Amino acid sequence: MGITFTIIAGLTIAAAVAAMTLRNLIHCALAVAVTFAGLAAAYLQLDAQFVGFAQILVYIGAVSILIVFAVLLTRGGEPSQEKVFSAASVTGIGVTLAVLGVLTWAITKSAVIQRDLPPQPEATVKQIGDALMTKYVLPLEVIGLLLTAALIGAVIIAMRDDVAADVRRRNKNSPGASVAENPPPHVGGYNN
Amino acid sequence: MLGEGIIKGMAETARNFLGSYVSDERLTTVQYPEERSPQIENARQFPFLVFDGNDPMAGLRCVACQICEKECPPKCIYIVKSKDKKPDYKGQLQLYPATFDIDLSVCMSCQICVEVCPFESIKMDTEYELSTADRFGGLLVNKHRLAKSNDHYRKIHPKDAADSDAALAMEVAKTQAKARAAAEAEAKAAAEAKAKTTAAQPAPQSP
Amino acid sequence: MTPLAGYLILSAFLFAIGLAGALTRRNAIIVLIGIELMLNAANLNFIAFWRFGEHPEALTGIMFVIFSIGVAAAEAAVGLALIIAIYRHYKTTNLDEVDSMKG
Amino acid sequence: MINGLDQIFVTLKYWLVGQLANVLPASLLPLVSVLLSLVPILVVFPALFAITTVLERKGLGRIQNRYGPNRVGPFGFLQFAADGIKAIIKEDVVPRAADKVIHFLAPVVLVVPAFLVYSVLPVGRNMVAMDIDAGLLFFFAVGAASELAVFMAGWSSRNKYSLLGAMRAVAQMVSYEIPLILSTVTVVMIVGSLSTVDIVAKQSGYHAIGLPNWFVFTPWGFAGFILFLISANAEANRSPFDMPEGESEIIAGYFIEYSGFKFALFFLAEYLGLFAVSGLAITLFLGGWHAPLAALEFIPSWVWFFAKLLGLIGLFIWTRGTLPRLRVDQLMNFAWKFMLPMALINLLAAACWHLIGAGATRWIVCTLLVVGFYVLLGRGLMAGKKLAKRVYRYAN
Repeated sequence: MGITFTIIAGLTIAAAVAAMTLRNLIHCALAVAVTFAGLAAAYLQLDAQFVGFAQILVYIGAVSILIVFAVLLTRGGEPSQEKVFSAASVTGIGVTLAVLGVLTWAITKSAVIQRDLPPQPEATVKQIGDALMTKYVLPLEVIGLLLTAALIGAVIIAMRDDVAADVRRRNKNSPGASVAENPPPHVGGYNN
Repeated sequence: MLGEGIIKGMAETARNFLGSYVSDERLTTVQYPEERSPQIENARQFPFLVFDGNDPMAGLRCVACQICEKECPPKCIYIVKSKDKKPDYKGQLQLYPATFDIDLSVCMSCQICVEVCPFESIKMDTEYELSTADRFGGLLVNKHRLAKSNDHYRKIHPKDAADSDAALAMEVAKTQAKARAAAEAEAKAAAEAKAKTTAAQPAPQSP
Repeated sequence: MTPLAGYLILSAFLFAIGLAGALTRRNAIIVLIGIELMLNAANLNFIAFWRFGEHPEALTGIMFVIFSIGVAAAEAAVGLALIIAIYRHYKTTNLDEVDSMKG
Repeated sequence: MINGLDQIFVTLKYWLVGQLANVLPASLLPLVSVLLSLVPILVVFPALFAITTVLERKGLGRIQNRYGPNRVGPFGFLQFAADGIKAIIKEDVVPRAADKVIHFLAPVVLVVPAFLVYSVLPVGRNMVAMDIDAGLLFFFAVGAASELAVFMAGWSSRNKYSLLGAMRAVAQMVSYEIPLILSTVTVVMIVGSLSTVDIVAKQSGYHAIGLPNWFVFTPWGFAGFILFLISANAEANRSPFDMPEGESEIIAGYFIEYSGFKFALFFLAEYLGLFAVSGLAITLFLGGWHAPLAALEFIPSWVWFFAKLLGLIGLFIWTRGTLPRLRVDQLMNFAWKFMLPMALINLLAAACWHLIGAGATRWIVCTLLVVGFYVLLGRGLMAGKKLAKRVYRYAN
């Protein structure tokens, strides 16, 4: 086990622990971004370039930003004085330790870990693209559908109630007209 | 069509860009320390104190009435009255400011001190190169630095200075006329008193 | 210890940390972060087994992780939208206080 | 001789590595090789930043009929040195309420990705620091990290303006990343590779009429180039998309509470980002380091790259001098109602181009698709708007 892996693993676990224990939610979000970066580095170490970069692009570029926005929208940015851990924390810790114990036991007892590192496999972007378009084309389409549904669903769930009612009323009155096309009139008669 | 305005704007700026190299008349700025653009007629920066004659301290018009100190909105003027008196331009004995400080870092150039001064003694200067390395002391100006001659005022604001001179001259003339009238009245009274003593009869009240 | 065990142990620890956070923290956003961590731990397992497996040319591990990242992104978007909706309704993101279904 | 000049830096590097091989142990040689590839990046692009600041100020000055900086050095070209010295010797102020660690980390996290992205840009023949299979993905993945840095800077300052600026910047960068990547995907579709070197190699050669084989000279390539430039302008937070900084409303946005050298780092990162996206635009659409005419190929390839880079920088400066700042709602409307549909249609056009095969048909089909949709979209967006001079109802 190389020194690079040790550093990456240490950083990742430390950041994960920080993300789960810090009081300030923004600090948690930034720490979890470090965890994601550490995981991307681990993927790169495992010669999975495409997945590593996709991990950075999606998790650091999008999910972390989303979390940060959610924290700010729910006013979690200010440090609160109330308790960090919930009432059931003792049970939670117990369950966690049990899971960790079982996992560690399974890993150390397994015969798979005796395997040595095979030669570097070929996983070029071209191969991945070909596989996505042939063998895995159905899952790809399903993922596309899922993402579209999630996009629309997230917009509708997060839409304010009054805006939603507004849209409904407008649609009843004039079909096809939406909020964005009819902004409220400005005082200054200023057209953009 | 969408984007048409952008093309037009880009052409306009390109014309400016190239034109500024071709004709110097397009360039609107001046190269400051070497060239200066002339100041406008009513330019004003910070106040100064006007004095008459050659001696700044003796000719100071200010009589330490403290009206400007009270009226100053940011309270940047500080005046201490003198213990003794000195004659002013009319020859009357008046107080004078023992201390007259203006903090230019506080002053906002509103000109209210000039408006309220009944003695035409504080005016606005056009001097603007006042930057100094001393952050606190350098901009606290005392009466020695504030005092500037009436000639200076005539130079920077000729029209206002003429008005102010006329007003002062009128004041002087009024004072002199009054003095003359008083002197005449006194002379008349003296003459009447003499006549009374000689004629021994009551004289009418002098106006 | 072989490298594979190192990656598996790292993954197990991440999973446990995520689980602990999801079970013990009171804030809904942190719970969501914990779930994301668990998903990521599983992804690391996929990549590690793909790299050390017998048929890396099959790309199954990589494909699984790519789809998993897609699902996780959708999950985060919907989850955070739900949290915002809950916040708007209850004025809190504290899960202990969002208990109107409690019998 | 021609080839020697073209490859002079590559030869120099191998010669240096060869010389060092006699001195250093063999295990250090890969490290030395990497360092020799990175040091030029760390020197050349900050130097370009220094030159660009002066050029930008002079250019903007001329656009506004002024001289611009003309005091320090000949024609003011040493102004950057004066600015740099000033930035270094200034006091470094950290707000008392600030989150000290994050406040310190933000400029570092911003500058490191800004430098990292250059490692996949081919600046000349055989001159790329890192030819990786997923080069474009690397570029965008690393670039995405800067959003988090911007947020860190804005949030840790504990200033409402900086937080507002950071939120605006992040929202803007996320929105414009979509058309940016979609306009890149067209090129990826045609080339069939994410490697920047392959993309440049595909654009070698010349048309029959003498035009180079660049992607910008195709209907989808031209539309993609324009879309890419607009999105790049927004990604780099430059005028007219500079609401995150908006001096008149939120003073300086997310770096309001930074001073001295940290402020200079923000400035550097902003310009490095601009050069990087310009370099990517050159790589994707303007033929990378290829000469525009066959007769001009004797000029070294890296000269061509930097000439094109300077040209694009000039274009950005010109736009900055021309267009006023947008409003936030205008910016978002533009991103989602114009850029995104246009990029999607462009993707369709590129697919048609790929499927129809060489000939006049694909030119006609692609041009009609792109231009027709552009006109329709423009009409649709302008339909409800009565464009007129601004009136002040109450003031009059």
